[in-house]
Amino acid sequence: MRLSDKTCAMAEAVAAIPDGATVMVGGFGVPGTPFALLAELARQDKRELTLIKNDANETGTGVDLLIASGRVRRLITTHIGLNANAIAAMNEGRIEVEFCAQGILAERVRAGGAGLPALLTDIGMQTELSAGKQIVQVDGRCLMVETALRADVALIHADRADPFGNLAYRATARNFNPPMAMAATTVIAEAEVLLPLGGLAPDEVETPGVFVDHLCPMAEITEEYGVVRR
Amino acid sequence: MRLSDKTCAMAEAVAAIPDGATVMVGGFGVPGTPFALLAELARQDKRELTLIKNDANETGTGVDLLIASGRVRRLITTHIGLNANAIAAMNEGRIEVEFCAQGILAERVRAGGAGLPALLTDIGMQTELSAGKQIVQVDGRCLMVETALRADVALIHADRADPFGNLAYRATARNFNPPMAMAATTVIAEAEVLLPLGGLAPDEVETPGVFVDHLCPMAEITEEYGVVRR
Amino acid sequence: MSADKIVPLKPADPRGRMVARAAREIAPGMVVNLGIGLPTQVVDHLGPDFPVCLHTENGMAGVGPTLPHELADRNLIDAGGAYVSPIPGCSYFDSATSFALVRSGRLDLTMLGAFEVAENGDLANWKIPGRFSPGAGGAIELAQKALRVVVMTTHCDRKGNPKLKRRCTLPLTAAGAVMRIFTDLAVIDVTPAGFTLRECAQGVSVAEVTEATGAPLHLPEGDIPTF
Amino acid sequence: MSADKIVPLKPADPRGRMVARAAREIAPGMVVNLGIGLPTQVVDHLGPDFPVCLHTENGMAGVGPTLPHELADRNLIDAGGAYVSPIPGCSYFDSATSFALVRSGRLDLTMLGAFEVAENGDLANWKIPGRFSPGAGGAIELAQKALRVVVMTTHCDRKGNPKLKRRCTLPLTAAGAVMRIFTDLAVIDVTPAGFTLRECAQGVSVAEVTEATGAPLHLPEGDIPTF
Repeated sequence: MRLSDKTCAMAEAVAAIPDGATVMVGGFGVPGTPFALLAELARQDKRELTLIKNDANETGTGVDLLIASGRVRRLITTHIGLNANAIAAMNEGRIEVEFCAQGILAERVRAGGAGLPALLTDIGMQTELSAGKQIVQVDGRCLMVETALRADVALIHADRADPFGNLAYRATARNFNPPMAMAATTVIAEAEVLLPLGGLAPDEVETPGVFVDHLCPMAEITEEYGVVRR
Repeated sequence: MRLSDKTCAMAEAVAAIPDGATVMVGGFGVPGTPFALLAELARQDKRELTLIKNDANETGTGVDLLIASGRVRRLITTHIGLNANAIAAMNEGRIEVEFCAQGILAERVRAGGAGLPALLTDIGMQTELSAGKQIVQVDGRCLMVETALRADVALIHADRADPFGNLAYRATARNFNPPMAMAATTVIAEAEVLLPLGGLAPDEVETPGVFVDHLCPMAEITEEYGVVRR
Repeated sequence: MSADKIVPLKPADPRGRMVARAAREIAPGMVVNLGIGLPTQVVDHLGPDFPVCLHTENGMAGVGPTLPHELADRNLIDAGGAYVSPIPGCSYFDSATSFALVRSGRLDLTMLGAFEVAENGDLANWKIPGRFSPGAGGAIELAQKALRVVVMTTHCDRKGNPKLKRRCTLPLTAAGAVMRIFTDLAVIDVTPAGFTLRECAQGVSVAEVTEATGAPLHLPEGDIPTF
Repeated sequence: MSADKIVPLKPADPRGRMVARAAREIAPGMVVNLGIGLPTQVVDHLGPDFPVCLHTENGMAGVGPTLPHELADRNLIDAGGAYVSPIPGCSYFDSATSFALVRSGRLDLTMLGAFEVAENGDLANWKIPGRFSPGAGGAIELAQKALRVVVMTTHCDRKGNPKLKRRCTLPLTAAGAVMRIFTDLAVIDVTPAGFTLRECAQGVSVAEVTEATGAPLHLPEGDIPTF
């Protein structure tokens, strides 16, 4: 028995994403954002996308490449304060934005990846985020139903990977990557370093390759991945 | 700023557990079972316990030390087939046993550790495990409510740890340890190796020390932790 | 069994043939969970170059052959308690992640044992009231959520009673879950019409299979191949 | 600010004093989340030997002082986007685990900014309809689930209007969450009776605090200490 090789060129992996797809994107600010995969998505001119991402990056980078060029129909997110562009697009009705509490976005994605249809929570109960949410009573307590999120595609940024798609992450570049890497029909991961099979110790794997469909080694770490000098 | 030291002798950590406590215990078979903490729990003669554990170990070891001596009132578990003692105690009504589907036990514990009151699932829907479970309709689909599990105390076995309580695990000795290490009011972890603060790389930590209350270095790896020759 | 044991690909005994035939159910690249007992023996029919990822629900993907005690790692077992070996690229994870994989559709195939299988695909394999009730472990999720669920079992129990029935009488593991059954006598599919015979074991006649099956057995047109 | 910058413990300016006073809210051994903006500056008042674990919701426990760009690790930021340093024993984790910690009662204290705080503890700090609506990020869970929630804010907004009110007029972050408020003028507790004055800033009179507060301010018996 041996484990299969899922390495794949970025252009090829991204080519299979149809217009209209729902796409989860890892990252919280710069760390963990798969800038290379996002650039390829923009280059291939995919349209009518629904994005699920913690934030909207900063103007001119990351998912803003897709938002600014009108390729995004809908965004499920927690905070877009660093992207004036995205806020304007939302205010002018050019994109539809659904806000989630940050930990509940993580849990909805995790539930999707764990094959659980929904979870119950009291988070946001007395805020406007509860508007329209189904309420159920459990043991006399009112709880909100938060449905699981799954996507057609997840775009993941990993630090190290092997050809089977086992992934490991660096520092705060984890954020939404591990839960999203479980929650899509097709999971595409870019990795800074590709190790041979067995090069990642089995105790060190954070996302088992079983969840990953395409592993795209990165040709270079471009400037967008670097320290932002504000 | 520095992180506090939570190292503690086993006898002292276990002494604070009251009779009647609900105790989560890591492990799936031998790997990951905190045999040393369990022996201390038996030695201190704690009684009327509710245990939450994947299995009941084998006759004469692990939680069977507590079951055979009549210290366990109730057991929430998935499979006790390797412990004839526990099966007899159940059949004779000496302990109350609640069976869960294995992954649902893991998710109920994880929900407890994640501060989520309950989750919705279709697992076990047409089996006798669904008896008495609350059903809710979400988007036209009938789902079962599985409530979160939390315990007064969790007993965890880790491979490596530091004084702040950061934990890392080995191979299939993970199993229920990581979710249980988040889901109790007091989390007590035994560790085979105690490293100095900073000795566990921050990328290598699997259970952040924030979740852990007492870290008990193990004096020796006794025979029960070894390979079982059946 | 040791990692380097050589197993004949066409075993002479009926059980060995059943296991060898079931092994051919595994397509290259699949993620597969082999249930405790007979299904685990399928490992011996998967060559060193065959691309497959074996999953064990206690928290490992990329399970290799079992090891004798003297070579065992005390922290590395499968869900049946056997000491297993790692293959390059394997990974370990906790029980929550292990079943996340099962429930979210990443497990292509599971092979399970059975007490009873009904013609509608119902499976009973975890409880015999009053006699055997150790708990279901991970069987419910495996049976309910693997993309393909096949059963491997002797055709009849020790008393000669058929395990393939119109309806299960024992508590269910999962309803309508089973798609194919490998026995010492035959390969049988669960179809909308009920049990449908696909293959007979060497030296076993269609009549014998029909006789040993506790529900109507549909015969497709044409010859029934032998395994 | 760099890791080795020396900050006076009794700053002369009112904001500096507010930050220094708020820092004393942190008891040894606490797990603390400092909100973006002013609360983050509390770090400068925690000595190298003070036992505390700072949490940042993007996935780190054991956050150290911020670093200048030339020393920064591109993969290591706090939730506000500042480049931070690791302290020995720190750990990194994903967003699901990060908020698991918050919701399950492992976060002892959070210090948040505010647009408005009501006398019943309601907090509004994420949205000004029609003007500012970037989303709440992690604020809702921090405010709803930290074991102790304190606010650090200027007493009045830029136009001189009180931020402490009878009722919030902006969309809530969490209801009844705030327990204590640190401002440039005073330390005020939210009690069953409403706002209760605990301390005044140096050179600020009780009358000035009462005047600047948009709801009744209860005065405990005895002297009001100064910070």
